[in-house]
Amino acid sequence: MSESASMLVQIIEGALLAAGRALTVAQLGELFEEAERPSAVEIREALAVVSERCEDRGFELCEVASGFRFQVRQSLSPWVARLWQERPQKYSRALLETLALIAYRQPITRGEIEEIRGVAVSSNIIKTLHERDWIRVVGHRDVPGRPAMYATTRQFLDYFNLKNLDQLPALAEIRDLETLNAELGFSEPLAAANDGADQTISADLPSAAASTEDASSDAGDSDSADAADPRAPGGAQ
Amino acid sequence: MSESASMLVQIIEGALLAAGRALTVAQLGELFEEAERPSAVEIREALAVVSERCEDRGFELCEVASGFRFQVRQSLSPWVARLWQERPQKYSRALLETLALIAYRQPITRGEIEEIRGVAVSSNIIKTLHERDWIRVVGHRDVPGRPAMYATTRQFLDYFNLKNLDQLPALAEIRDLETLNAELGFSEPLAAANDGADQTISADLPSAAASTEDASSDAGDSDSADAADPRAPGGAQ
Amino acid sequence: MNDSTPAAPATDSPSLARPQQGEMPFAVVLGKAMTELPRDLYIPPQALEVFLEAFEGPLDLLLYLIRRQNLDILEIDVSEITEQYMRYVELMDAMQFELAAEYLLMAAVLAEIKSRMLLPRAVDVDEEEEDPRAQLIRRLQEYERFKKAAEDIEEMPRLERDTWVASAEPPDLDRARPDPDVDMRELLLALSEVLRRADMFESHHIQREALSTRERMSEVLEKLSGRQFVPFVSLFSAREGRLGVVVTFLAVMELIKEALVEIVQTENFGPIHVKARSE
Repeated sequence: MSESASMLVQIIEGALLAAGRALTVAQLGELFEEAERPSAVEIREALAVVSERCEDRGFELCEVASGFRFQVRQSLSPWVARLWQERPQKYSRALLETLALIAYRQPITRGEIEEIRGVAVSSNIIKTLHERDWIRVVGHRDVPGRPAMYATTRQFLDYFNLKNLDQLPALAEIRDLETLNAELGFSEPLAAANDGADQTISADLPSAAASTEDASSDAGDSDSADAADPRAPGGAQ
Repeated sequence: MSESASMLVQIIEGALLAAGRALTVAQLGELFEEAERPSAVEIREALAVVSERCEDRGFELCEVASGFRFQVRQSLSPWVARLWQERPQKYSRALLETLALIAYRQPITRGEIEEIRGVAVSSNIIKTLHERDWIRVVGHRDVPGRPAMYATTRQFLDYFNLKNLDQLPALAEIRDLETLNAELGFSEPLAAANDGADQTISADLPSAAASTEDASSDAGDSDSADAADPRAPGGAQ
Repeated sequence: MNDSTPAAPATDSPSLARPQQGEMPFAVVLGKAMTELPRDLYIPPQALEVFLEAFEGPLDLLLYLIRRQNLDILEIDVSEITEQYMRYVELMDAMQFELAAEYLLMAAVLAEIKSRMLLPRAVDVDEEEEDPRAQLIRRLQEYERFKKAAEDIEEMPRLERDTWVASAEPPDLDRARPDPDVDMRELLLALSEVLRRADMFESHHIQREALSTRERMSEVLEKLSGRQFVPFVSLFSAREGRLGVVVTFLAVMELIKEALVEIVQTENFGPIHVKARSE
């Protein structure tokens, strides 16, 4: 490593620790006078070195939505957590389900959340999510009452150690209803239900569509008595 | 280094970085269940290892009154300081008026500026303009108190992208600016100019002179009562 | 309204307003911690509220009932589930009618499905209408996905619990504040403002020429500063041409007029020297 490259590595290490928050490659570049500013490629190379040097240490370099930051290794949390008297905050199931719906189905209105959960969403939950800066209003749906549409924020991604929404765990699969209908030997086709399923699928995140497709072929494979092509309805994707 | 010693080193590193403040040997010991608690000697040995491992890194382990903490190396201060660089503030109206008078009426004493402005000129303003290297003392008027006479500097001209004072917009143009000001609907001319500059003109200086000309001709076009050719004073470009 | 129900206005007690939205799924009932869902259908009346809080609503309760029978959602026996569900809802009803609105709605859905299943199927009737059973299944499936997603989110490593952002003491910083930007227009407006205030706007004219003279005045003064006498000719530069010479000359005249410089000639046609008055 050249001397200047080694210096760059040190500056990045120092800045990330002094900042105590994530910094983007661009923000790291701005630490330098314009004339001396390393390229984004050089900064990324230096970040790779920084990351390597964390091996076997109590901390590691992580990339989250807001950029790069040093984090204490998760394996150390049993000890490190003792630094704080208070237990970390527990979140209710209601809050987490609401958060999950906003994360996976954004932009989504409170009414839509209530429809899926089957119960009213308390204002306290929305307030807490706002206060934590995990959700924000991204617009209003053009229906009576113009309800606010919610989406998650970068702070949400940062807090949960994510670079982007794609990194959320994949949603559980929904088996294709048409296939199952045939499996269960119902005479009546469940056409309406299938329409509904299509709608919800298209609203999913990009990765969800793929898993739904997988699901339909799995279901088809598992039942050889199924004469009709089980993939046909799924092919509408 | 034994496995448990290596783990101890990692826990100490993680805890110091998570805390972001100094921790004493005793506090570090409290991270452990009583049964597993390392001795103070062991913790000090581990701290020595932590310290060694900081060699050639952007940070170092320091012992201060309240214990041990990681500190970003002082040598990195020029870069790290940019993380906290404050946004430039706006100059006060008093300063701008003083500067304008020095520019247009140089050489001029503080007393003369005060006479025109009708209020005292604070020493801070003179100091700020000196520090900015925009004004200089070119002599002293031979009157009681021998007050300093101020003039603008080359740096002043450079900043405003002027070759010489001739290129300062003529006072006649001010009338057009006033018109512009009124058109923009600003009630308080100067405060408005401060805000307006950011929005209406991209505030980058090389183009400032040109924009002023544009502004004046726009004002002229839109106001036919303005008989004089508004471009005439701008011809000095 | 059922007058016999304990008064629990929604505004007074948030925990009762939407019990299924409670922040804590389980609580202490009559000094006894509820750590598990009831195993059978009997729910002590005092525990109902807590029991309700354990569920996130009618869909959650249905899922629980289905799971308890070890059934796949797609295989639910609507009849049996409805029976069970209704018994829960009856309990709620006896306790606090208004708490159970969403549950009652679900009960109605279940009852409708059950009644439909009992009727002979007319193949070509109601083609347009969705099979309520399929709709229920879809809702249950959809809800279950997000129930699972919520569990996944709970498991995700997060700050302040599983990991912490590392920080260290910054070095001593020399925090130089950057200089403010000034637009030429601001300067002009400042000047116009101050002149107008001084009531000089109309009467005072500063000529373009005067400016270059004034600039030269500053320069001459600077040349003279700190020195006794400077040869008059040294103030001029041939490089500047005739115009430059004229401007310098005017500047010196102006300086003399303003009594800023002194001009000295010791003999006729001898060298002229200039001196700042105040030095």
